[in-house]
Amino acid sequence: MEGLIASLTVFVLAIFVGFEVITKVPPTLHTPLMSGSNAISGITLVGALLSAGHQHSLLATVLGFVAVVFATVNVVGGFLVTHRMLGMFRKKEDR
Amino acid sequence: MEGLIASLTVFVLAIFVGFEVITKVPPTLHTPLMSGSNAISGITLVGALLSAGHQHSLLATVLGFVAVVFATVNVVGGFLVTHRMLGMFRKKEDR
Amino acid sequence: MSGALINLTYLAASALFVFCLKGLSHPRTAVRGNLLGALGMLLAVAVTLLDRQIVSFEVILAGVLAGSAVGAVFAVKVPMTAMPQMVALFNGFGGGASLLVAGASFLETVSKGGPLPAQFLVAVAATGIIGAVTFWGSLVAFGKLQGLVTERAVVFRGQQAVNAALGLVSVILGAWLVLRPEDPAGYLALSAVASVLGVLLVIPIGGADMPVVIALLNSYSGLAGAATGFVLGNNVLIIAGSLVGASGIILTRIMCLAMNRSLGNVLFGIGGTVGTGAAPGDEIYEGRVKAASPEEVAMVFDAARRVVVVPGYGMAVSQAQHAVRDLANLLESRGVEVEFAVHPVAGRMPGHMNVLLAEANIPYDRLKEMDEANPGFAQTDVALVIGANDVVNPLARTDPEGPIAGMPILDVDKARTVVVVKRSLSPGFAGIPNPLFAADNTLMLFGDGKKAILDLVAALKEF
Amino acid sequence: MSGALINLTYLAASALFVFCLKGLSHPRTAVRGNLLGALGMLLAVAVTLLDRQIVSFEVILAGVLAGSAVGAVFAVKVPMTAMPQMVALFNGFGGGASLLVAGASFLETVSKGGPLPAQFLVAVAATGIIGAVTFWGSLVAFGKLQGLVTERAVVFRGQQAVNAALGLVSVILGAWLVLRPEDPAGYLALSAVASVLGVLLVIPIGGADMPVVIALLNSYSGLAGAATGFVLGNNVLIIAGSLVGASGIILTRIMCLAMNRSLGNVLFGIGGTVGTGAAPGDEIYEGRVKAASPEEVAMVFDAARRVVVVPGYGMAVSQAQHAVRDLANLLESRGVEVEFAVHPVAGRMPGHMNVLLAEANIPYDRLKEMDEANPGFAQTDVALVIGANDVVNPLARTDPEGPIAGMPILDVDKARTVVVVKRSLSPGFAGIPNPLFAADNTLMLFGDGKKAILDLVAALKEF
Ligand SMILES: NC(=O)c1ccc[n+]([C@@H]2O[C@H](COP(=O)([O-])OP(=O)(O)OC[C@H]3O[C@@H](n4cnc5c(N)ncnc54)[C@H](OP(=O)(O)O)[C@@H]3O)[C@@H](O)[C@H]2O)c1
Ligand SMILES: NC(=O)c1ccc[n+]([C@@H]2O[C@H](COP(=O)([O-])OP(=O)(O)OC[C@H]3O[C@@H](n4cnc5c(N)ncnc54)[C@H](OP(=O)(O)O)[C@@H]3O)[C@@H](O)[C@H]2O)c1
Repeated sequence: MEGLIASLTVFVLAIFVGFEVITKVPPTLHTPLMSGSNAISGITLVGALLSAGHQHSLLATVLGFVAVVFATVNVVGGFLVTHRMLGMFRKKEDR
Repeated sequence: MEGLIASLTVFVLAIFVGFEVITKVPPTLHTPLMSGSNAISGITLVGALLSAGHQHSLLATVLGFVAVVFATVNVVGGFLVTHRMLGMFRKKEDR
Repeated sequence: MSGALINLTYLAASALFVFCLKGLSHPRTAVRGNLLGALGMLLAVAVTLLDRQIVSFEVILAGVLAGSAVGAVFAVKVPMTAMPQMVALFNGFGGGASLLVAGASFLETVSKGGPLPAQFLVAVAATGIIGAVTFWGSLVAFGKLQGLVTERAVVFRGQQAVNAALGLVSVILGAWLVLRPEDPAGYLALSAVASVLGVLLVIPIGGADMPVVIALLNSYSGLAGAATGFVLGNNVLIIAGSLVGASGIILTRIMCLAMNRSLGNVLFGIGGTVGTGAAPGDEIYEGRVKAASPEEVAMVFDAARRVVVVPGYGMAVSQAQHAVRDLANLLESRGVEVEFAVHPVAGRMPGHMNVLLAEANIPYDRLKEMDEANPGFAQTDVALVIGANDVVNPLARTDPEGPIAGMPILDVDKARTVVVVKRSLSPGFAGIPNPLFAADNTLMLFGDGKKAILDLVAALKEF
Repeated sequence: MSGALINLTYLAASALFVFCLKGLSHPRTAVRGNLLGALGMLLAVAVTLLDRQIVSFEVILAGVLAGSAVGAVFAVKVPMTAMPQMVALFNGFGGGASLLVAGASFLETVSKGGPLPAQFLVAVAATGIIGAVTFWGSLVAFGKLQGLVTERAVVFRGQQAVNAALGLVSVILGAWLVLRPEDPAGYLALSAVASVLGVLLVIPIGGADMPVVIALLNSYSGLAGAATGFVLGNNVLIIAGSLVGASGIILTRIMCLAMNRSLGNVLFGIGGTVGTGAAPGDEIYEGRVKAASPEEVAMVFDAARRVVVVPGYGMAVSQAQHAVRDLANLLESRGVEVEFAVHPVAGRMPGHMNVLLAEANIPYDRLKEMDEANPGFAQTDVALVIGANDVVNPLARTDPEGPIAGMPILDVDKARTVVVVKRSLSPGFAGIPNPLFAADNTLMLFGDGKKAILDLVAALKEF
């Protein structure tokens, strides 16, 4: 129960941070925001690793492997594609 | 050690929230911000209560009592004075 | 590696995620922000791997390598115009990972006969449901945006009742899983039902409304991550999950506000339904539409002193952004003031047009948001609408019953002359006719977006 | 009451503090925000009291009642012009509470022979030092602002060396306390040394720089609260403490930026030092200053179409805000456009002028910030400077060596006519002459701020 409330505290604070920070993102950057935050949602990879890391039955190993592949595609693809997009944004002077 | 890092996590998040929220306060409201956040700093009152609440030697009781008085002055005075100030801010239409 | 060090690293990763999103508040800091986010992820993953020096380490490594390769290829190969479907696809992978993680750890624990606390089981059920819905929903969204599945809203009688029933069944199966965890088949059943639900939830939604769905699914997957964090007592999962959850919800809200539609309206395919059955608008267009040749349009441009370009979905389809850039440069070299006005929901994703124009090397400070651009149209000689339709449809102001009633639009009709580039008189996503095309001061330049602009540039060079 | 419920309540209180500060981002929501903050505090205190149903409950209750009464009287009685010293005083009480709390729990534990973990001792030492410095520093700040102690910077040779030595001694005493906690005298010694340090740290700082000190001390007391939270493992202390800490640091930064001075410069009394020894500026004023009567000034106002009022510390001293409001209303009733331009460090506290003008019922949307107001001075007929000096001193732009070099100022000298209301030609806080008073387009209206404005109103009514 103590642990739950500690988690809840972190959750509430993180939601506050999220709302404050994200409402500041300008419309110009909404596509990168979408792909970037999608990449961050790949944090489930850590969950995947934590559970794939135990001793395993074959089925669980296979599931774990596929989960890791999926999550990594999400993370690596997400950050890379965001990077590619952001690299294109230029100010007048840079031309 | 675990507890320390949990506290640190809360601290880091709260600092983020604080910076994001407070940088949005306009100069018009800087005086109320100062007195309001000063009132919040009176949260030490809770610390005071938590430590004044144990079985006590006379000295500790006296110290605890004075601490509670001081902290309450800070809290009650701070919020009241802020309220008084804020009550004066009016938009054009309200006149 | 000590537990404290690991948790400190997770904390650092969480802080990096916050800095990542903070960086995205300005194009100047955005690249660095994104790199910080990637660094945070690298830290979190690396420390988790180090922490788990175990048998299946090779399996994990193989998985990470394979995933990185696939992700990198996708990310480098995808054209900018296909960004919406790419995000949908990645989002689907994320959901799939959640589904599998929950499954793997559940099966593992059951087969070993380990303890199954209720908290763990609730999280497994929740993660399974959200993961399956996200996975299949995102795949359908991908299919619609990529043109593999029909873009139209697929609506059938009683659809909402079916969805409600499926949702209820998933919840019941979840409860069953918590009460009778011994039987692994429960998880399979739950995944199957949630998968069907995921598909059915998304098919009634029209192609252009996909970004709302993706943002929402993304927010769900963030919340699923946070839920996992509650179960594992892992703060980085909670924090990153909440950040993603907040981002998805905010984006959803922004889009709905920009269309003046409620979330329910989007999700139940109501906008799409209206679209399917709307009138072709012949009586509005009849005899009033003035088609012009590139040469005629070039003449208008030749006399202009201030031009505002309004891009829309058609610019993305025809990949006309580079041609538009050339046109803008040509006009500027002749002393014309050129500005770009971007509607918040132009295209098929929030910020879609901004990315395309950035790709064409148009500096971001030249792009004006709606509120900034609208007062300027009255002083504009030519408004060039390229592939936009709904976002410049004056019916939003005048017809209080229509599907886009009350949606804030770009007031191009206030400009002296409006030039509209599109292939036909067919409607945009909302499926309604556009009186702008029949206005006195409008010239239609029919043709594929890119080709039409190139013709225009060529004609303009003749002058 | 269960621990979980208590912690949930603490979480709710923390969230309420965040909403409190969020509310302060707009005057419309600020009152509600402040009430939410007070509610949060009430919750936190009430739940703590309920949790501790013990012998000294009556003592606690008595303390809370006494404190509330004193606080309420102060808060209701204080005039708005005395707000800076009020905040300083309250801040001092907060610091005193921290000092006493740490002492009480330390003495208690020692006298009982309870366990003294290092973590606890470190926090006691840190809280004790910060608490004592905050208490005494705030009291000196209060004295200076209230005029009980000289406003001037009190500087003596080797002051910084003495302060450094005292700081070092406090830290050593703190370390000793951690290593040899058996002897309660250690805490007394530590408090005594830190108290002297608190006094000495603040006396070299000039009266007008007090807000920086108060903001900084406030931020320290927040951080001390957070430190206490680390020791007690109490999240509401950590969160509230961090919020206060962040607020103090941000305010400090804003003030320093608005004066173009470094924090070190403020804290070591350098600005004050220069002030004490600066030249009277006779050669600048000689023969060039034009004093005017209220009637002459009224004539100028009678011909004006646009007037900008620039208030400063002198308006607070003379309590002229209501008179200024009457003047503004009179001018407006004659069709003159009246605007107020507020410099970020005008007065003796950030936002000081805004509160005073709000007290006089001037709507907040009539007050312009510096960046907004400056472009308007070129189109202004009369700039009325009332009791402001440094914040309108053009030397900030022209003299790269002076104490206010590079400080952003209000460009009143760009107005067609400048009317300056003050009692004499004596300098403002920075202690330097002001060439504005000798400018060709400046008229001086000498006299106490309130009286001068009332005379002006009377004269204007004659027209
Ligand atoms: N962006 C978002 O985040 C988002 C989110 C939710 C909903 N939406 C919805 O999406 C719509 C976006 O509006 P919009 O004005 O950008 O697009 P639109 O209203 O969907 O219209 C696009 C127009 O582009 C034309 N077009 C298509 N291919 C073309 C080509 N190759 N060359 C030239 N023209 C071509 C089409 O006309 P022809 O067929 O005659 O060529 C069509 O009328 C709105 O209804 C909005 O509510 C967007
Ligand atoms: N606000 C903040 O947060 C803050 C923070 C740190 C530092 N400061 C410093 O405080 C100063 C504030 O500038 P300021 O322009 O507001 O004030 P100032 O430069 O200190 O000048 C105030 C002027 O008011 C006049 N005055 C005093 N009593 C008066 C009365 N009864 N009637 C009429 N005039 C009266 C004085 O001239 P006479 O004696 O001739 O009447 C004096 O020149 C700046 O130097 C700033 O850097 C402010």
